[in-house]
Amino acid sequence: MTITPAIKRDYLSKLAEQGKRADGRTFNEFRKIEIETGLIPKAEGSARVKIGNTQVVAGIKILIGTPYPDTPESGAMTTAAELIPMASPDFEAGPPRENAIELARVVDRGIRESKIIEVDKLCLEPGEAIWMVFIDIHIIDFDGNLFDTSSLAALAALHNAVIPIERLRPDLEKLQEKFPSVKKYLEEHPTDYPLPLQEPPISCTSVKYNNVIMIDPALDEEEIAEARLTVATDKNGDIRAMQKGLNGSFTVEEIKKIIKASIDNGVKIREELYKSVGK
Amino acid sequence: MTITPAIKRDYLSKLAEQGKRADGRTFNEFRKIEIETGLIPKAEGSARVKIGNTQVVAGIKILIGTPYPDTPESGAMTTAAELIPMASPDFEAGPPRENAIELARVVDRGIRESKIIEVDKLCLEPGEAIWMVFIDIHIIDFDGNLFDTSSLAALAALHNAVIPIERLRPDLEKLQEKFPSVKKYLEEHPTDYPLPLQEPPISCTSVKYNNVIMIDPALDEEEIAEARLTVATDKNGDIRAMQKGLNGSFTVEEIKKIIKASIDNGVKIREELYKSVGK
Amino acid sequence: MTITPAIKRDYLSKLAEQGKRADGRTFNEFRKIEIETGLIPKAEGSARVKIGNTQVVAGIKILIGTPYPDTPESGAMTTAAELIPMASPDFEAGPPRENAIELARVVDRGIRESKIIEVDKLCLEPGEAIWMVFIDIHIIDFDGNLFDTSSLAALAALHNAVIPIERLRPDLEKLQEKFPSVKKYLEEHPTDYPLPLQEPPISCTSVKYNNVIMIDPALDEEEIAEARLTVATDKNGDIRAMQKGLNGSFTVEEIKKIIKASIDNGVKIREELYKSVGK
Amino acid sequence: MESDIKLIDDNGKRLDGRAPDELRKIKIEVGVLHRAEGSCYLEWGGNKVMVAVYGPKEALPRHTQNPLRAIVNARYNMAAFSVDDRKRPGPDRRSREISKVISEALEKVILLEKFPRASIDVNIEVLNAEAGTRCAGLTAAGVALADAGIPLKDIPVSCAAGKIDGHVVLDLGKEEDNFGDADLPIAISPRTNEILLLQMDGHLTVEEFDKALEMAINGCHIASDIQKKAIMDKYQSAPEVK
Amino acid sequence: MESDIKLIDDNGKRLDGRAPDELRKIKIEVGVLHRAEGSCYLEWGGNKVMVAVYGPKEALPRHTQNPLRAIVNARYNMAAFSVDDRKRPGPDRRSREISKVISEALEKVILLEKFPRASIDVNIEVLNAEAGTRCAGLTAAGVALADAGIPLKDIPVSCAAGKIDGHVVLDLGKEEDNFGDADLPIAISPRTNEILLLQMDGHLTVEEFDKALEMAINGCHIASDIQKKAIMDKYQSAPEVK
Amino acid sequence: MESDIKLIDDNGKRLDGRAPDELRKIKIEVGVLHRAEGSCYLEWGGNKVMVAVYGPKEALPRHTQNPLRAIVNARYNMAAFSVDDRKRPGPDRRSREISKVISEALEKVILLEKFPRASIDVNIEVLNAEAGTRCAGLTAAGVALADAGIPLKDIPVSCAAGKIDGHVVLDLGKEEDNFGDADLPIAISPRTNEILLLQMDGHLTVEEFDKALEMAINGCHIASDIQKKAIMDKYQSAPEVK
Repeated sequence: MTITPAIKRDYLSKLAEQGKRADGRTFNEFRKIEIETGLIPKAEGSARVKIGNTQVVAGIKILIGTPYPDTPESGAMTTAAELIPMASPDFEAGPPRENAIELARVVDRGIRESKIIEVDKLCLEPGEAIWMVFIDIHIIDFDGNLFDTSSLAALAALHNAVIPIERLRPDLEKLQEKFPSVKKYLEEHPTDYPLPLQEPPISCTSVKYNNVIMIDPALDEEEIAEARLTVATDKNGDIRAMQKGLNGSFTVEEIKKIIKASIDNGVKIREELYKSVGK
Repeated sequence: MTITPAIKRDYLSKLAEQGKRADGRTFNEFRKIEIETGLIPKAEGSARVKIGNTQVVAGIKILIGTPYPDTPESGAMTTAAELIPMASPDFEAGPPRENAIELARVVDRGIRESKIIEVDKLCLEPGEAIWMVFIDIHIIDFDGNLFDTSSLAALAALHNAVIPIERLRPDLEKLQEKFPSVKKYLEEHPTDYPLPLQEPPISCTSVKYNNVIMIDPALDEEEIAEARLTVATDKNGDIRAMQKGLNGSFTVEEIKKIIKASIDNGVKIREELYKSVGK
Repeated sequence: MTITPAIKRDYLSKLAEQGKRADGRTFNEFRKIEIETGLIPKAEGSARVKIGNTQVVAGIKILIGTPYPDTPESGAMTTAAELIPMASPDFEAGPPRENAIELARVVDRGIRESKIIEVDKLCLEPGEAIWMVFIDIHIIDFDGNLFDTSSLAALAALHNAVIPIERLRPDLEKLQEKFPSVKKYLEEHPTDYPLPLQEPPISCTSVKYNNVIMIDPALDEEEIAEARLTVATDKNGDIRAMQKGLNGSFTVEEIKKIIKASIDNGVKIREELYKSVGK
Repeated sequence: MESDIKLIDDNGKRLDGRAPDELRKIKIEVGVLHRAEGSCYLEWGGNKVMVAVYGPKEALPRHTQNPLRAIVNARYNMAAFSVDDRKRPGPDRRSREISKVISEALEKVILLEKFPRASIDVNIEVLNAEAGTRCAGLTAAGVALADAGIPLKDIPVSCAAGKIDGHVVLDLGKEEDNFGDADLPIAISPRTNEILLLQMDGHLTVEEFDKALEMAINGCHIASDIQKKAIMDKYQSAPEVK
Repeated sequence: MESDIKLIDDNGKRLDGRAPDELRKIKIEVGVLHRAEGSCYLEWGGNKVMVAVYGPKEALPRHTQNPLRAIVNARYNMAAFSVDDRKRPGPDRRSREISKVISEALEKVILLEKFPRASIDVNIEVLNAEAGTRCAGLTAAGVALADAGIPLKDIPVSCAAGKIDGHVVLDLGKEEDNFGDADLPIAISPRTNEILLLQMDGHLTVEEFDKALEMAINGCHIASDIQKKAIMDKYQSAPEVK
Repeated sequence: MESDIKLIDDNGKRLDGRAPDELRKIKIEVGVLHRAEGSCYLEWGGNKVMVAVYGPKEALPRHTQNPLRAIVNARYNMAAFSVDDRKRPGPDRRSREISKVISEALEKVILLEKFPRASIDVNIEVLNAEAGTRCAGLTAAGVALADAGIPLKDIPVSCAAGKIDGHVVLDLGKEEDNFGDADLPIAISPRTNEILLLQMDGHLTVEEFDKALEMAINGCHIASDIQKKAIMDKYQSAPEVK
């Protein structure tokens, strides 16, 4: 358990009282965002996202699988996130800890509950064969705000992803011998095509310390934060997911303020996302 | 490794020399037994059993499964017991330790080897579909004698259990399309009916310290015990299972004495069991 | 982490300077090898091999299984090695550590890559049923050179192994109802017959310390070794597998010298292997 | 999952007859376990949860100790038989996330600084599950902490609001949870209305969110009254302190 | 599992020709391993077991230490190839239960108080299994402990009785175990006849149990004589002490 | 797996147009991560690997410490998306073996005695895999160690040779690896040509082995020059030391 040095806390708190942050940003300002897509040829989709110095690589693998019994006509998706020791001296190898589990679940829910992936278009043969989408998030450099960096990387990789008709043609051709619907599917989809997606919500995370609230915390800020709130908002400014963290509290007014800032920044980040994927 | 306070050992040993126990019982006397059934609506059968302050909740889930290859016409059963940290400051979360494993295996054998569940009546379609009975034992308050409390809770929950025709009707109707025998089964069993059971043996545990033997040890007595013997006996007074524990020993005479006490108490406990399940 | 006593290192180094080893062997000489086969009736093949005081029991189980999707007409093989606490006070119970994993993988590759087991002759019905060969290596006494002892034990057990037609006749007869090719197979193979094998390479391990190189290290020698090289060579003197270990280095000349010694000893060990299996 | 089920009728009544801002029935028993230092059995609609509190005691393993304050180890666990399909015993990713957010929420109201290097263990067992188990568990944990005599700034309490068929309603039931549009579980410190836990899944406009948050806070206060009554009943009926 | 197999014929002979109170053949070799401090290879009918003893040594991890006495860590393990269907390597619930009851049985006869904070490790490997492996393993462990020079009050020994086709018999074989009515493995301290281990599965009347227990104790004494002879043979044939 | 694929044409050209003794293209970037003490991004043909170095720092858990020197913990890991079929996250037997042989190779060139009880952690992440990832990873690790300022006797470097269609060639590509006859990855200390890592699978005559080993050493030297240039480029372009 790390004890945050009192001196760092004092310094950042004093700055905050003056309305400032250590890296010169305003409270409502994100760090610089860089998005690169398609860097992993073996993946069906991939993206490298930097928010400040935090850096995440997300890769999408799309495989043929069998549907869950309770959703026989629906594709499936899974999200995994690893806090690998590469990214920080504080991350240990081994099975995922609470922090990694919360991260993966929040990113997963952000994509699953807002139905970004059109899973109803990922059925090959009801009850028998579907497309399974695996989102793997690799954190390689950690300087705070993993929630937003990881979820943006996942979105960018999804937008970069194609259904791998070419790579899996032998398997699909074997399937079409058994299932006429796959034969029809292959005629309609003769080659790779983009993974069908809906408009994505954008996730923005804020933290609070000494009664000041600031968005996109850098690691130093995160370490002294008392409470954290992640808000995902969509194109219409509606709320699509929220997750509060840490052992501090928020007032109702603070939450409303954070929602406002999340909607504002969400608009800009959505533009960067679309630009990066050529939309 | 806990070192039992010498003072407690001395006190209980002195009492024992005078033929007494700390809670006023005789050596051959169980603590008060309470049995409540049907408390868990989600479970197919359930029971809460208290022996003194020791409290166990057992739940039965009954699902459709596929038979083991070597018993294609037989249902299946599984017993799991968890020593969860709720019940005692000495129980740790995590994979089951030796004590929990021994407990689950002894309860399981007590039910399996004495053939209480009529598994030959739990086949839906030979080699294809059977009823699987899951017995889960949740220890929520620990004051000694888990073996008897857990096995009595399992028995009470089994006697409370029904085959869940209603809940699984959609699955059964899908099955009957494939297997005519399931169609016939559904005609014969139009609704939930009691899990078919044989007469159960009753498990009674005794411990020995300072050459005194006493039944149904409370936690204090268990902690200073040198040897433990569990004996399950049936309605006819026959022996159906035994398990010796701890690093002390018994003489042949002591074992015979324990068997006698187990048969005597078994009669009374069986009455309480039947009363609680309305038999 | 064990610190090798300086005194032992000094003693063995001084001996080595004089061209000697503690047990009187020359640098190019193996310890005495003993091979006993067929000692485990339950196994399809078995062998106990001693090299000096190091002792290994290998057992082969051969079962019916389903082929991997990418090799539908090929049998399968798996090698597992356990460094069980029986063999040494330094081996711990629990999941395999790096040393056990390297050992199992090197033995497995030695058999798999040199195609000793003729897996193409182990298909019962393409895509449906094959013979699966399990090689389990039990190290029971550890005095150095596990690589060579284990791989020799695996080879001897394989040469002792039969396809268990008799034991699995009921399963095979059930299979032949579904697959005509199994019927034909059973006519051609009415009873147990030897597992089909190719000529095996023989593995020889050398170590280096104080710039001296010696083959078949005893435990004392292994503990002070700086670098290790295992070379598997076949009947023609060709190289079939190599694995360097430990954090020292070899020169090109040293490697060539070790290859030469491995070929020479391989010839003798192959003779012992054949003699033990009655070839 | 979508469905044709109508979750709210023309009179504004829900499937189980409740009004939009009506809680399910809550029943609380305090001090029900012998071994635990504090305990609570709580029924909330069809949910049945048991909570046992142990501590403060030395946090183990040692590397989890905080030299300045106690830590809270909440352990949310669903019994294998608490759901329709048997749940595999042991923690899964869902239960570990819930354990984490409940631990964080409880830490805010406990006077942690009084017990450096200690842990306070809060064992939450869900015996029967019927939508809203994390709210039920956290509410029961608040009572069990009080029963254990752990010094608290306030007794934390939890409740959810949500959206069904386009209406904002309080405390979603099973079908409402499965077929509704949004779920917003929160926990508060009732004395200050500070928000200790907040999660949201689904789709809410900002206005709907504001309404749902207000409704959930109201629900928390109703549950808080039931908590306090249960604690008082125990200590009034018991002339001597345990 | 039930079967039409007749396990005992009209002359009271069993499938392998034994009389009801006759043991399978037992063969014991002492001190067969180089590295272990004590070792024993034992064949009992078709069972083949190897036992290695290490210790007393400091018990690790430290929290397992008992400041007043040594602990015994028996580890019963079946080789993957020791049974018809390959067994997955590593401990399972059955082997962990057997390890526990064997550890407890051995602790009774060792002078544990001589070695506070120590552990004595007893590694039991079943190489070929044919009914009765826990008795074979415990009997071999007794010999290996003596070979290791561990101070013992007595050399423990184990044997089973059981019931087949309604008859009480000694030392069940494979088919007798599979198709019999009851199995009663025990271990004793032969000097005092104290019972160190006892398990029973199946169905016995009280009278049958009494008879089976007596028969199993007799079997233990026969095995005990073979143990002692094997130990004596080793030390007589070896002029110098190891 | 065997195939009719012709891996080398009549002009001695390989599938991707390379000559027998020609390396794939190597690209190295130094110091690409913010948090790590040293880092390297390396592309080798289609392989893309990232390496981060942390340390020397106290080795944990404590029982891994060596009182006389530092230990190297290389951790080779393939990203789930780095291969055609998704790889399950986490270490498997293959990655643990590779981590071991890379750790051993790196230990030889580091001045370990300067840092008793310490560990030097070398995290190797394979982002895109295309035959030869262990050579790519070890070569990148050498650069990252230098970037971290770890005192080195030499910058280790790695390369493979192999046999395809009966010809000894350098640096096998994907199809050459799948359908070739032998693969011989090595690592060397380029200053002395000492061999730090060597593995071989397949079938080589002694003469072929000698030729392949020589070719692989030559390949190492080519890669070594690219390593050194990348390191120099970084420190020349950066006027101030990190």
